[in-house]
Amino acid sequence: MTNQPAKTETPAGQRVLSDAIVAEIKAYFPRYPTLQAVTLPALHVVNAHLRHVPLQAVVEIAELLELAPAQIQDTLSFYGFFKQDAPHGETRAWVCRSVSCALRGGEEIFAYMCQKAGIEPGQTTDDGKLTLEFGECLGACEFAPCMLAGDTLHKNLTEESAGKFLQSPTG
Amino acid sequence: MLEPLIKIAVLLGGLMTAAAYFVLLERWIAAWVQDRLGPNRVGVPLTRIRLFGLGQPMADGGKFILKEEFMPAHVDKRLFLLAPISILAAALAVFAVIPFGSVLPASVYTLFGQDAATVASTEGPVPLVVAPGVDVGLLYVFALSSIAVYGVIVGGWASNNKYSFLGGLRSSAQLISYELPLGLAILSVVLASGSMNLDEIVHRQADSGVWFIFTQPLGFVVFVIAAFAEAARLPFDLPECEQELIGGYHTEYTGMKLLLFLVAEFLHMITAAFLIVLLFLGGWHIWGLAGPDEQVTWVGAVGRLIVLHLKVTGVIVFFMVVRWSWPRFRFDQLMALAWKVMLPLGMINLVAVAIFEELSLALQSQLGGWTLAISLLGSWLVCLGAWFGVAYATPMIGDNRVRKDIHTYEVDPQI
Amino acid sequence: MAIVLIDGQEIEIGDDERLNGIQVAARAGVEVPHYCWHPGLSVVASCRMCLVETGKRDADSGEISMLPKLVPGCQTPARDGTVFVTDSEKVRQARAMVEEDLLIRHPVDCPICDKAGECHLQDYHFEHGRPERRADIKPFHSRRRELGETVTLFVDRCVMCTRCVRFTREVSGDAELMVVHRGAHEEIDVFPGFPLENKLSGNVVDLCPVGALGDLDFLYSQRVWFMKQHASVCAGCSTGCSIQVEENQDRIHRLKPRENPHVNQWWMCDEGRYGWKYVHDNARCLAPQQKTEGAWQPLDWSDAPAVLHAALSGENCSPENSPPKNSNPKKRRLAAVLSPFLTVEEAYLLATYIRQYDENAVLALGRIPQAGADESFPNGFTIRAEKCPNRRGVEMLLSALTGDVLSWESFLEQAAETPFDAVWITGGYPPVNGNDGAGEDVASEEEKSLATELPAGLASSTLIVQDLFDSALWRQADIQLPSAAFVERSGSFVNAGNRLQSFEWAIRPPAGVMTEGQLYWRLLDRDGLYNARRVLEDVAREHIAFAAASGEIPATGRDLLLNQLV
Amino acid sequence: MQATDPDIQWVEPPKLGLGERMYLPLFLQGLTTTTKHLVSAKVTVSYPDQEPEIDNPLIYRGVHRLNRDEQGRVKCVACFLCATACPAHCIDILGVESPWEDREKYPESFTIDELRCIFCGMCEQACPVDAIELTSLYNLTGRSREEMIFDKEKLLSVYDATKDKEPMKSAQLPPVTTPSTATPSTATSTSPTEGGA
Repeated sequence: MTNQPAKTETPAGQRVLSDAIVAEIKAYFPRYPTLQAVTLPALHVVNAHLRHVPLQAVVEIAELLELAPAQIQDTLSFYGFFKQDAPHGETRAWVCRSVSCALRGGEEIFAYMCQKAGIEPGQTTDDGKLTLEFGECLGACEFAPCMLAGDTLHKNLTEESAGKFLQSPTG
Repeated sequence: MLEPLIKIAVLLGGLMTAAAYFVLLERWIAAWVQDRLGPNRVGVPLTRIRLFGLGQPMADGGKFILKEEFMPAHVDKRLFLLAPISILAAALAVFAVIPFGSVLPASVYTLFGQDAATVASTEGPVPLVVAPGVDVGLLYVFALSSIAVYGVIVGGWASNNKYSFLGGLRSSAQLISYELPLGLAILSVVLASGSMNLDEIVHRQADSGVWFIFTQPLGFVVFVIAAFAEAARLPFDLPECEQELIGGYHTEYTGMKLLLFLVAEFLHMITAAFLIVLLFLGGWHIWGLAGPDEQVTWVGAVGRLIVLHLKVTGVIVFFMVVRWSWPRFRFDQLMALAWKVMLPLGMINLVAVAIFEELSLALQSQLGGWTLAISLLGSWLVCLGAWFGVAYATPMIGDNRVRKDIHTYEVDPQI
Repeated sequence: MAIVLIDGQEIEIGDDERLNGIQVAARAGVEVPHYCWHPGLSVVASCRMCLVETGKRDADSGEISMLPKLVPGCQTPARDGTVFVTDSEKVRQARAMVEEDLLIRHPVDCPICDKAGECHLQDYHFEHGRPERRADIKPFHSRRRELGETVTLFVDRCVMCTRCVRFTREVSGDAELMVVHRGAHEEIDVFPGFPLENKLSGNVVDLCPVGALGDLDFLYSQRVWFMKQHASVCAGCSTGCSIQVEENQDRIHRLKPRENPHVNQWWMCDEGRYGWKYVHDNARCLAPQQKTEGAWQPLDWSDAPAVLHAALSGENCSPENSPPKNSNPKKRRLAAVLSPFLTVEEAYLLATYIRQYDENAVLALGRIPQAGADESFPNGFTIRAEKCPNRRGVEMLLSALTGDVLSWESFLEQAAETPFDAVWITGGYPPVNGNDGAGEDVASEEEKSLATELPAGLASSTLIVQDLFDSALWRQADIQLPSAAFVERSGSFVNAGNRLQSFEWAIRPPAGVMTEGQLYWRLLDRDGLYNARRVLEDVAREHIAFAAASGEIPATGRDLLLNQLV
Repeated sequence: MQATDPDIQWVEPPKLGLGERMYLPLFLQGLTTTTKHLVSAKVTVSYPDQEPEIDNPLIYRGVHRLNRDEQGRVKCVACFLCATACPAHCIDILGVESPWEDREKYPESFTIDELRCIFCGMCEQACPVDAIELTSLYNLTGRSREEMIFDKEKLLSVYDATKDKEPMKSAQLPPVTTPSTATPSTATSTSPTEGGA
């Protein structure tokens, strides 16, 4: 019924943010009026490097930004983009399920891809190459059904093109 | 010498037993009126015989005797003891002049008729009254029943308790007020019968065969109501009224002393019932049982005894039923009734009786048998007329708010 | 003067006042319901309960133009000519809709909710909600998780007003609380490994308008409607927070802060909030005792005046004869130690009593318990290191009576030089090993040593000790008098900011204990029962330092330096 | 209080008609009523000889019982509403956190002073989970005051003794749901008045 949180000291050896990441975050400091404003860029930096933002990373970002971890987590948890439990695959693909894509078989394509990759929606393949997720409107309704993989937009998906993508998933 | 002692013993024993059983009767009637069964479980002690609860008075008496004789610390001890004694003594002493039967034949042989020996003997029949031949019997009754109020006032005073004292004060005011209509009603009976001897009064009714209730209906009504008030029975039980005064003057009493008060109250009721029967309901008389005392047979004497006591019991039952029929008066209503209704009615009755007595003497020779009929008719007309008139004319003020137009003294709001 | 119209009623506000719609409406006697707005926190306008119609009255033409949409009253500043309408059909509908929306996801487990009876959701629903229910809601049990040592969260009862989150960020400054998964699934939570444990954490429970946050100390111990509220002053430190003691049948159940803009605003610290437990400690001294020939004899309170008279004057008098006043033929040297836990009134009465016997009696200030350093929070709330409520009051009284303040240490030195014949030592200190609610031992080294050994210099005197708990002093005393805790007394404390606050007793002392005020009152043969108000009037009349304390003391206290050149 | 106090509401006394002033009609009316009852059938039940008949045990207000839920635990959730409603202040509850998963609070002790109780049944009406009920047991006796203070075990045993004869008055109470199933059901199937418990 109750889960009493225990205050844990962060062991210095288990820090997850490398000096490079920290430096990259610090590079944003001059660009914003307050440190708090760096929250989102920092999260993006961490996510880009670690492919997720673990709780420990949140604590460390908070230290950097002179905030409480809860304040970072507050912002972070609003965005479904940031995963916290495990890193997403090398390629992260969002299949659109909004109206246009859904009407043109987006959900069927997505189901097909999941079945083909052998994962559930939202999961990562065993080899860590690909994460498949639902996405809301990608703003490319004229190419429905479409999918965003990394920064690449895959248009007019068919089972065939999807299968091709699954063989070499790249962003 | 022996005769009065025997009579006193019989009277005392009978009265005490009667009071005890009237308590049972009262409880029964109270229960029945409320659709309950009433006391029905106490019978023969240590057995399962219940006898409809006839053992209840014994149990009640035992309880009263065994109760702690508690005397509160704040009472005036001598007066506190004196009050119940005086009230019971006064209540019992009244019965010295009240005939509790007619007479008993002088000889044990006069079972069905006279025999020569009895007629010849000098001893007359035995009158069933402790003090026979008291010519001021009614006056005596009056005097002693007035003493009863001392018991109440002294009891209330000695209790040193505001409720008790209020009860005592109410009692004195009430008894004094209602003695006036009571006296007026009795006066008219005395006027009609020409005697204050209770035995004479009964004889007067028995001889003529016309009870005073028929010739003086207004007097009867006034007397009965005043008698209720004098006996402090509901709806006139303001000296006690449990709901307001928690028992009034006997609030502080327990055990035997309380018992004395309660017995005295029942004796008052019995006295009142006797007076009603003797003065207005013909006493022992019922048609067929009349005749001079000297000619009374044993059958006649016992019959008269039974008739008298049936009448008395009937009146007492009436007393008890009335208790549940009417709510208690408010004190101002009680006083209004005494002074504004009862007193005028009593006066009208007295005057009317005097006129009828005078007229019937005067007209007896001319009208003969019609005199009685005219007298009866007239008295009933007077009764109804007076009643209507007084009811119509009496100012009834139910509004007791402070009247602005009358100067009132400033009252401390803290009180 | 700016004039604001509330439901057609004209309200004047000062030119430099910054008030919002809710505050202005409150001045007009109109209550605008609200969840998320709190005068001590920033405005977020998220609950939408305070929606009102607003508009502007043209200064010249007097024409009123209204905004078409409803606006949150908490976020709308009142300026000259601003018009608020809080009782229109539109506003009522909006409130009913908000209430309905909140209740759709509410567990409605009021029977087991500690907030029931003081819950805004209940009150507002009763007042502004729909009379009938349109959704098919069945009561369910709220999920629950602990946020820290002191506070638990009933997740589903929350209405997401975020008052608690803002409190930890703006007032206590530790920002432990957050809203996770903002949006349809938002919840209050702490970051894993960073529980809510600041020294003001209990305040979030008071802030919570519904039953979402529960005080673990108070949880399920009493239903709120059984408790009686008494205004009082916290004795935990020299800040002297205005508090409200909630008790039922002489048993305290919780303390809550009372709004006082001059002292504690709306808050109080956990140390004070949970620091009342010693009041109901079984180890409290409960019976007066007297040492005769080395053995303790129980002392009856009715004999106390005679016994104390004998102890102070050195001459015996039978208890039947009332002790003659001002009789001290042997010219004994007396001293009284006035504890900083005494109220001003009690200290004054005791000083007066001692000086009846020896007009030169030495008056000293009792030991000042210290713990750590003053601790300030971002909004100015301070927890003081001085763990006593009335040091300033006793000091001011002492300097008024004797010209200077003799500290406990100096007093002990003086006693060591020339021992006193009789010393009256008052205490009232919480137990030495008491904790501040967070489990930390706050007893200083000096306190610990006092608990075990008697200071030199006092051993040869007749000792009259009045205290709450057993100590070395208490054990060495010749006369032991039990003392009353702060919630059992009436009187006034002067806090570190020279603000005098008066309070009345909240609970009765345990059987056998007579409060200080009552005892001194009786010793001085005053008529009737102890009346702190009358004593304070005397003090204010006699001593210029307390002049400001005459008359009625407002609930928020009175600044004693008011109108004084310092 | 003075007669001029504005808080006094003066009531006009009823105007008495001639009949009322004459006393006689009303006197006869009262006498008729009493006489009628004097002879009418009696309602007394001679208790030890004769057992009273309880028409409807469901509305009879006798000894209390504490109901058990399906798992045999006390049904009470220690909400104190019965104690709040009780005009005689005879219910004393000590509520603590429950040891069970599906329940937040339960009574550690629950005592009713049956001597103080006036058997008004308000506790039964106040109870939100129908845990406290009044049974049709009328012959409540004891030899000491202590014996008449019923604790939780005794109240539960009253339930055990009476549950067969008197089923729980709300056996159809919907089971308490957990948050996962507590989302409003799709249809507004129940009317607003019977929604919830």
